[in-house]
Amino acid sequence: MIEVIAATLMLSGLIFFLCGSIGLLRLPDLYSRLHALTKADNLGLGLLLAGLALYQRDLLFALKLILIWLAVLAASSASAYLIAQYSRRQDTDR
Amino acid sequence: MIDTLIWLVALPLASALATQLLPRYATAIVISTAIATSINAAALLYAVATHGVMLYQIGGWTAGLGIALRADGLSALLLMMAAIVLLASSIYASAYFNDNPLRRRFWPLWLLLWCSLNALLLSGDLFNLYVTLELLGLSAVALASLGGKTAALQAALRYLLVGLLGSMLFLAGVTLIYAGYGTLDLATLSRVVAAGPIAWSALALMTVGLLLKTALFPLHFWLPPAHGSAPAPVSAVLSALVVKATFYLVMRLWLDIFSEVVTPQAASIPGVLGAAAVLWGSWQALRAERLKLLAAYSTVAQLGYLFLFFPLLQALPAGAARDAAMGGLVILALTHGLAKSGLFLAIGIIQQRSGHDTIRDLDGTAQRLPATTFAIALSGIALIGLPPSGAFLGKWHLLAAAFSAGQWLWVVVIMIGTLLAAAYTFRVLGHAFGQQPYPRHPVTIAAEEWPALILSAFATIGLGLAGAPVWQLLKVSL
Amino acid sequence: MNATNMLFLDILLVIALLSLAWATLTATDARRSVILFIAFGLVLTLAWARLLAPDVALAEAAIGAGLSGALLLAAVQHHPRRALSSERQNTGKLANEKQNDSNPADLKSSVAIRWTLTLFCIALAFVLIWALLQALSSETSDTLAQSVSANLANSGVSNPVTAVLLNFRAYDTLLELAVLLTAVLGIFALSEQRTGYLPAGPVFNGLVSWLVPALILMAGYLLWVGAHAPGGAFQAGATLAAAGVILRLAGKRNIGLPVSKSYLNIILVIGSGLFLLVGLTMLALGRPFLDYPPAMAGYLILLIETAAMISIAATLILAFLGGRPRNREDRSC
Amino acid sequence: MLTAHWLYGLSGCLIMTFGLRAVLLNDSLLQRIIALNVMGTGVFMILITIAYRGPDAAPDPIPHALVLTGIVVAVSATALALTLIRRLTEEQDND
Repeated sequence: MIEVIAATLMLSGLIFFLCGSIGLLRLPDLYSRLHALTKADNLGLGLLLAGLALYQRDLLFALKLILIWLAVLAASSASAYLIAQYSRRQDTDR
Repeated sequence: MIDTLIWLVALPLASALATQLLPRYATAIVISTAIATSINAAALLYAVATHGVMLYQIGGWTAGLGIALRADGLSALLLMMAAIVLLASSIYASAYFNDNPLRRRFWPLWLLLWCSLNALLLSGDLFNLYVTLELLGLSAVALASLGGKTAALQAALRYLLVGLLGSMLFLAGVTLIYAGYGTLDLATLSRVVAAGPIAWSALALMTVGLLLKTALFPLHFWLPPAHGSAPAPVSAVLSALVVKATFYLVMRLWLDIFSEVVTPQAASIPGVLGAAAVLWGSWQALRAERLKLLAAYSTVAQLGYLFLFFPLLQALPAGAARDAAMGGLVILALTHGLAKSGLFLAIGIIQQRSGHDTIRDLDGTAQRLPATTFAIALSGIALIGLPPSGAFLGKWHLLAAAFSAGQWLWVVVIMIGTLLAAAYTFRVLGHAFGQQPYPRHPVTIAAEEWPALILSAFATIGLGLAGAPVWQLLKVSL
Repeated sequence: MNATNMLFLDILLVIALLSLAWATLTATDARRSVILFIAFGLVLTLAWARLLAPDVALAEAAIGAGLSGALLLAAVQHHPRRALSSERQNTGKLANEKQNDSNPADLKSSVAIRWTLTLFCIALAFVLIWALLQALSSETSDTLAQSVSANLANSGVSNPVTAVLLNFRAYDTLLELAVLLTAVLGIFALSEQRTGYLPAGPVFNGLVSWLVPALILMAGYLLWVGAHAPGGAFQAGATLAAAGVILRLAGKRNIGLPVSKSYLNIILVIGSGLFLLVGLTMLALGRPFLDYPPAMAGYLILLIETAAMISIAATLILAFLGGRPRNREDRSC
Repeated sequence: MLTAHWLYGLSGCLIMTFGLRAVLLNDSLLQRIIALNVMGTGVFMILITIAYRGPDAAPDPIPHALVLTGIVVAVSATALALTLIRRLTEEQDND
């Protein structure tokens, strides 16, 4: 039963990743690409890690995964903000 | 006494760190290190002559698991030459960089270069050789670019890229060796290596990498600008020692460790390239407009002579004739090292004194700088190979080996190369002795002129008249 | 994971690596090349981990992809136009500097040379593969790896890679620290540091204020754990350097390096200096160079690694700064 | 011989020769330096591959140590080369 839930979580995580990647490739400008990528991937990673944690059923392992997720969240949101800010400054300079 | 080996590496390294920390005392540190390391090298030479091959296992681990330092006659002789050249050049450099702010940048890199040269000549481990090659390459590039303008930086950058490519190819060869034989220790390798795809391709990769760094024709394109635009003491060491160090490795691989693997066809490749280098390098030296470029192209040619020995040594059976030829090769390499460093130091004096090194405008140099001109003449004698220079002995044995191996083609190349060398030397001297009455003291800048003079004199007279021990020492081999 | 899944992963990794390498090398734009190179490094990290080389994977992530990437990105950032210019154009400026030699840059334009070199590379690839397959299929003796594990107990550490790096082949590592020192001294001789970056905004500052302490903590952990698990001075030094790079990007002054020239020199020299000192002390005690007494080996290795970490971090940060620190305080560009 | 040996050994050789080709033929100095790094990575890959002894056996630590050394040497050389390029472009701008 738990394995089915874990598999569902991971699979849905992968779908979010897929959406994010399609967005990166298809969307017209930088801001919408960033939007697609960071939002979808952060959620996707969270689901994937939740699935993995369930699958392993190990508390320490799950804690490590949560730590990884938090680190990625912080890094990706900050870097997305920086990229967007840099791009906006370039645009206004022009 | 056996600690000599490790001190030859550790002392220059320790002094490099000390000069970085205490720049005020740098000159004193360097000169005392230079003297101590020269004494060390002499002690090693003596020890090798009396006790045979020297071995030092670092960390107390047996070679293979750990890294061993080894010295035989060949490496001890080259270490001694390096010590003489570097001692003289250090004294020269202390005057050359007298009040120059570059001095505090120069000394640590200079000692790191010395450390890497000694480490390379002593190393008995293939991967350790790769590390020493990189240390040598980076310190040489940093020194060559010192205080340089666009042309020098460009030359240094190309030198760096070529050097990195060379060491990467070398490392690829080392990787294949480890994959095939499971060892990095040179002595173990020479016992287990066998002809086959692994040995051939590893040797080919390592050799191409090393030849790129040794600047054998047609891989020499980077050498003239790099050696021609570096500060004078750096040029001296680059031409005399740095290319020799990689040449030493080629020799070690082809004539020692892989000697069972090398076929006559393979050995003729370096021979042919060497012949082309002799002709092309000498011709370009004759056409050069600047003294430093002339000296750099002459290095390309002189390295060519060394490679002419390869097919001959391969063809000669082990015995007296081969030993004689081997001695000729080593004495030619030693003579070139001493003579070329003397020549570059002398050119540096001319460049500093007259602000240029254009050969056409050298008139009156003999009157203004008689000792320097004498040094150029002496090193010229050694480069041509006139008696009593060591190069005369070297070429004599080269010719003898060519006759006894029945390979006549090389004789022609040696003759033409010698004539061209005579032509470019006399071209310089002709201009230097041009009439301009301007009598002065024979020696004007003692700290710069004596080293140049002594190195050239050593090459011409010292090695020529007292070269016999070289053969004796070469009998001590790994 | 079963064998089929592993094979699938292997094939995926190899295809990704080969195509990233190819794309890195054939990109027409230098900036694109750099970014692809960083991606290549990250995928490579996975491959190292897959091949049971976690020490190398850590080093690759921190140094190979991380710091090399930062160095390269800084290089394209500061000279976007010139970094792209070819050597041919550069040598064109030297028309007055007459060179007798044929310039290889001129030759490169010729199609024949291009094809000859390409064919040469293809031939080389075949020879390499041939020799490597020969080597891998021959039953090589495993004596070295066996003697490493046999002597591991006497080495002072239980991570075999650290044992090789800091005990069995410590001499290599000493010379490697000398290589790092040479590079930084060469950089000092060439140029002064670049002008700084703009001070960071609140979001970036917020990230920096917890990322930098975390990185310092992680460096300390990596240093300590290297004795018995993947990690060590190089990974730790690179992590510290990454903290420095982040501080630099956030526009912070001095980024934790001392202002005084002599303190800076001490930091640069301490890695190789202490290593050498330990080696020579053994000599003074009548042992071979770098032969630690087994009882002390663990402590000595930790001491050497700590000093090495400091020098490595300082060297890498200074390499990122691009030269010797200015005496004046940074003015932002 | 394992499948992993085949796959990774082969790609190590290929990556090295890709890199070599780019070092020889690329015009941009910066890209040449990247190519040298890629070439080095190919060699490192061969080393790591020969260290691998299968999923359950401990790998040979010596090539791992060699690659660690190689990575550090490569980053040192890259840093020096990049500074040289920067200084060169500055000099040319001054000319």
